[in-house]
Amino acid sequence: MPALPKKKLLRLYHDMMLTRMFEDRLSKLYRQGKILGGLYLSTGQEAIPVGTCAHLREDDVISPVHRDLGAFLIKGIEPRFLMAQILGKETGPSKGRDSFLHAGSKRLGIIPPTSILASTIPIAAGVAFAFKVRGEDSIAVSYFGEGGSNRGDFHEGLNFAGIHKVPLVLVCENNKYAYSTPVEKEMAICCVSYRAESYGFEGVTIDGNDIFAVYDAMEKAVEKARNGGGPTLIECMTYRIKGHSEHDEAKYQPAEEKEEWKQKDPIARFKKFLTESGHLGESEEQDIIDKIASALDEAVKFAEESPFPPGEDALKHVFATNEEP
Amino acid sequence: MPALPKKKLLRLYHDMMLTRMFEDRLSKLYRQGKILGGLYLSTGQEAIPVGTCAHLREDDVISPVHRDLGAFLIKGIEPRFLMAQILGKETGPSKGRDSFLHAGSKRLGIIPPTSILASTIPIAAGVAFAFKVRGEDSIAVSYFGEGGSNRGDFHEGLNFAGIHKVPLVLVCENNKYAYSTPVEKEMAICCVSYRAESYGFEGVTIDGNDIFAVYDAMEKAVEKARNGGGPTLIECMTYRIKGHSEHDEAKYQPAEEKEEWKQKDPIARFKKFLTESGHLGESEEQDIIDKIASALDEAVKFAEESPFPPGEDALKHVFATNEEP
Amino acid sequence: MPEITMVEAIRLAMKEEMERDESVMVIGEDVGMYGGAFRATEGLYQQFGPNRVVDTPISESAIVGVALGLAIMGFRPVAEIQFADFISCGFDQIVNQTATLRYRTAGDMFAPMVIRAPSAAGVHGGLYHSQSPEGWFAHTPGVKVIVPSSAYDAKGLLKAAIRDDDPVIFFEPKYLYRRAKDDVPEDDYVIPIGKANVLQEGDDVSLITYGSMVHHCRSALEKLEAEDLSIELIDLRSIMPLDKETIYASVKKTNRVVLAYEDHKTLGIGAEIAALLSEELFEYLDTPIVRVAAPDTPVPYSPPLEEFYLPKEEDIVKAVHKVIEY
Amino acid sequence: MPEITMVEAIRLAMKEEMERDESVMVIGEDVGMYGGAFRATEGLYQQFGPNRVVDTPISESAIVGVALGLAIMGFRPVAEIQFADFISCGFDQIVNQTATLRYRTAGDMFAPMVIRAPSAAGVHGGLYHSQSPEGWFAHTPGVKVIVPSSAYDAKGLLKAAIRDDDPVIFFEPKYLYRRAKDDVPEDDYVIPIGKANVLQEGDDVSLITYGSMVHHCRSALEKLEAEDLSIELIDLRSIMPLDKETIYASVKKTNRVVLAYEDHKTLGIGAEIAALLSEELFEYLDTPIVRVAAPDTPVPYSPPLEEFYLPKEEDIVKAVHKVIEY
Ligand SMILES: Cc1ncc(C[n+]2csc(CCOP(=O)(O)OP(=O)(O)O)c2C)c(N)n1
Ligand SMILES: Cc1ncc(C[n+]2csc(CCOP(=O)(O)OP(=O)(O)O)c2C)c(N)n1
Ligand SMILES: [Mg+2]
Ligand SMILES: [Mg+2]
Repeated sequence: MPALPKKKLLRLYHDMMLTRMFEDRLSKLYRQGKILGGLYLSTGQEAIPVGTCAHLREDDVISPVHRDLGAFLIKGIEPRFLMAQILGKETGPSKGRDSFLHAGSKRLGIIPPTSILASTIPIAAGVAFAFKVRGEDSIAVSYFGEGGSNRGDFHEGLNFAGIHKVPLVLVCENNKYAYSTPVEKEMAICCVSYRAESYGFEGVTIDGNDIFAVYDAMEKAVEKARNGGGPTLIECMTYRIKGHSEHDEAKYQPAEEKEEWKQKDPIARFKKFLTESGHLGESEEQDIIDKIASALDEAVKFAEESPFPPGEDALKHVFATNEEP
Repeated sequence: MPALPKKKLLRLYHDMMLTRMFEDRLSKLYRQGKILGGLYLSTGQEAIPVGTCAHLREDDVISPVHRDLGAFLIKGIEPRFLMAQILGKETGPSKGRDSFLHAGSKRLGIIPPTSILASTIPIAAGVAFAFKVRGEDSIAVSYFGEGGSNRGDFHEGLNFAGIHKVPLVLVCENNKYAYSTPVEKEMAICCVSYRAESYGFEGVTIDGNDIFAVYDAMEKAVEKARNGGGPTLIECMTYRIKGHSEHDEAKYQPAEEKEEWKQKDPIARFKKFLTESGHLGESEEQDIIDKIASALDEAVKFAEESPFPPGEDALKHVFATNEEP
Repeated sequence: MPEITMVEAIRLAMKEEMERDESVMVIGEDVGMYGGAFRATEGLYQQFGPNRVVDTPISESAIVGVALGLAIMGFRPVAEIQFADFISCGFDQIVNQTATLRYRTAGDMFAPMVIRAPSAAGVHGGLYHSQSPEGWFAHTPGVKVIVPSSAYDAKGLLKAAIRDDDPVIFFEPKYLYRRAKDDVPEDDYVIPIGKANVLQEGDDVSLITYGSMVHHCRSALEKLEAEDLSIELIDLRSIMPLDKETIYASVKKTNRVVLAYEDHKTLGIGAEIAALLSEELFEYLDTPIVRVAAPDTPVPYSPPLEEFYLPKEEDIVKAVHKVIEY
Repeated sequence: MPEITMVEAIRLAMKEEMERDESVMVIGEDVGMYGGAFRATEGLYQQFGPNRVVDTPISESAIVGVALGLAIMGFRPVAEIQFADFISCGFDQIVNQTATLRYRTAGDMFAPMVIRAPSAAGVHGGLYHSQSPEGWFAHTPGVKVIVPSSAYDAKGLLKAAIRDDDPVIFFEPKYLYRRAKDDVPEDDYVIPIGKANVLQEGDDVSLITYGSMVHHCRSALEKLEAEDLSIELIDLRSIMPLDKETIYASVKKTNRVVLAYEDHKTLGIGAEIAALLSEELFEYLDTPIVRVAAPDTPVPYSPPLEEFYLPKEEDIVKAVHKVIEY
């Protein structure tokens, strides 16, 4: 448990708050009609990207999905660039070419998500295999929801990873729903972690709303992966507090259930610990919030002032031969 | 164990011998150049289709694959029609339109295999779901190799079957190889049956060369499926005595390994039991063999004398609108 | 006759067919209680229950495969793929299992099923919520492919698809879901598969199109009205089978052809039509056949990019001028 | 210069590229110790070891996905799909992940990888060992598609594909694996992607083809020799990108076109070529463009059916007569 230095604790807290506050801004921008297409938020799930990415190095590679905004930030995309991405601007990593979090970075080690759920799992297995072939101790981390774990690519990707014992950590965000579909209709078992056994490696189920549980489980998995021990599946139990996307009222999520989980908010919970243990004073907290707020102000300003890409750029980057000169 | 009446025991023996002798004929026909394309034999694996299909009714539906010749026969395709199928003749179930065992029958409840391994698993799940929706007590049985179990369709099909508790029995023929690839390179676990747990139902691993073990396991699984208990995965451990196909010398299968498994031949083993227990006398056995031999003579004659389909039939049966009038 | 939207017409078609025929089922992600991502199946679960309206996990391959199993057993499943962009995940089940079943069993077994999927761009969906995959399937023997352009057609065509004894892929331009509105009869009518719709008769140019492009063609025609041109506007409705009869009759009359489609230009259905015409109606062609289509790139997200990407009214006007002035 | 078969040439290309460039890897089912179903990778495992020649389970989607991951990390994987007919199982990984990577990252990431697969019919393979899937991929922006017709070309084109910074799908007509034999240089040469090969110059008809049909076209030409016709025979080699320059130059000269391909007629690459010509070279066309292709049915197994199905020498002769006598 939390034998972590204060600095590290506050970094985790900062990253969770950054994620939450970033998404709150997005929610506002969405209501202002400035975000086109779907907006999928991770409210209540912030401990997962934050607690896992905390262990990664720049040379590690992640493949996040749609509810992993925090992972993009922690892995190094600056808030303003991510904001520009989400607003479809030229200054975002995809230069406005794809929507929302569909942003990658070769330098920062981020495989861009596509909408096709679970499809990045075999790709991440390939990345991890590359590290193994080269004898490097970098690792790959693949994120996915419990819903995505039902696609064939999950099976094929994990099977390959298990056979070759590649340095891959699989982070399942089990938030009880896939869009409107409750987990009982997605699978006949309680826990995605059971599935790891089919591939010859360990699966664990942890409390995904407990930053320490996430941090600790990831620490072990990363160490194992770096040392040739092969993959681990970490299933983080959590809950989707908001609807599937901002336009989804999610009436199918029972009010009591939602209420119950609001009580388990990972940020409030962590804050309570930090305050009670004397790691976080009121002014310190205000400081963190203020800094994030002004960073976000700047990010929104940057993104809003950034130009859209020129239309004719639509024809670029299909092949190397039509790259910019 | 074998509390089976003599008649039943001899029927099982007959069906195993029929499979073996049918395939031996095919092997000859292949060497005579009369079978075009690949020929995949089940030598040494005969107990699996025979012991499982023994429990099926006409209204049950099977989806066999390439090493399940016995299943086609037991489910009711007459030897001569199956022989005609394999020779590409007009009188085979596919009317020469597809190769080898790619033959189905709506009446007999046989989903035709395609080469795409594991693809028939979701289809069989759909068939079983149909029985459930209709409230019927028929069941579906899906066959596949341990190699095919690594495809995404296995995962998606079993997951659906588990959620809906459909009356489906999954029969995995684990013969240690997928073409040249040994099982250790196909998966990081010993047993495909472990995978059933990922879908919330039971998986068992049995000796697939022991007709009684197969018969018993299937009996339980069928009863469970018929009574609303949902799917079971039965993994039958066996060994591919011949090469992947008749043109494959299979040098990658170690000679000692092959020798060891030849000792475990399911037919010899069953015969020993039948003889020692006084169920099968020498003349009785000769009788069985003679009858099969003459049935096969007739089948080969029929198939060889059957015409090939006329070329222009290639254009038929794409849509209902170009069916025969 | 109430005016309803395309998505309502689609829902109505399913509802009526399910009432008419017990074997019709609906299967897909979130199609049950929730009523589907676009609400196309709203109310069906409540009316017909969980045995006929089936929620599935995220498993496009199983959705198609299970539907095929049901179809083999005599049901008429209508499978929904949440976005056409994800149909790639069920590709093998469609092309190798479903499309071939009748052929490889010499007619003994067949697959009376429909695969519905919201397709095409214009709603800022980016690469994965904007695709027009009809070209792949028009190239695949054994499946029929439909793209409606109006609420009225959507209802009649979907009913025809459900009653068809062969697999039909039914792409619904999501751009039109709520934009296309018609007076749609509440009673039963069917629009035959494989019949194009001549929306406007004319003598100078055959403008052949389908899906949301029908609407862009219509507004192009308005622009062209002042010019005293007589344009025949044809809505294909069925991409496969193509209504060669209607197309050929039109081209024999006009001798000039513009093909407008939102799919990629290369090997979109317009390529096949142009090839057919250049093979079978060569002597009737007075001018080059002009294609107005999307470029051979993925569908980009940002508004100026998507705008640039999509074939537009002005492109159609230009193409018409080109063949007229040739 | 030894005479070797196409499959040997393919093996040689991989071997040489693996020797030249450490980042080249081979991955697929049975490609290791066994050397591949058609022995195309024989000896590579022994020479380069398990880190560079990787056996996989039966998982076509993972084969492509893992290869893509490797490509992102700077490797140049050559993935083998055991038969082209199974490429449908990896379809999403190809069209939605691989083909789009460069586009959606605005060039930051890309996928220098090759997907090899034995394709096409003529060996009694039936529905699932005979397909020509190139049409689907030629319609998919972001992948290149190659089909060689000779051992010499196979080596040079595969080397070009391996060195290409974009994904290339390399279909190998298995009918030619051992039938096509050439004197193939043992040293390094590359045939550029996107360049067609004029196999015979001529003035009367442009006969445009690729893959095994090249051989049927050649024998048709022998039949036609007595008739004093001057036929230009073009082997496309690259289906995508198409060598418009060579095609157009030829058609401008001959003014008559026959397109021969083994893929289904509807929306096979011949459709695109016909459409391009009818759009861009209209005034040069003296006759209808005739397509000789496989019908829109699956590929049947039984010898008379497959024989009927496949486009043949005599069909080509007929088509040439048709345009000549028009
Ligand atoms: C292959 C595929 N099928 C369907 C969808 C549509 N879709 C987007 S998100 C989603 C639910 C995902 O559930 P889960 O994986 O549990 O992630 P969560 O949204 O709960 O975080 C669905 C069905 C998709 N994007 N990709
Ligand atoms: C999707 C797919 N990939 C590859 C193949 C080629 N292939 C045919 S049989 C076979 C091995 C199958 O192994 P397994 O499933 O264990 O069955 P077995 O042959 O051992 O009975 C392979 C790789 C195929 N038919 N389908
Ligand atoms: Mg979820
Ligand atoms: Mg096997």
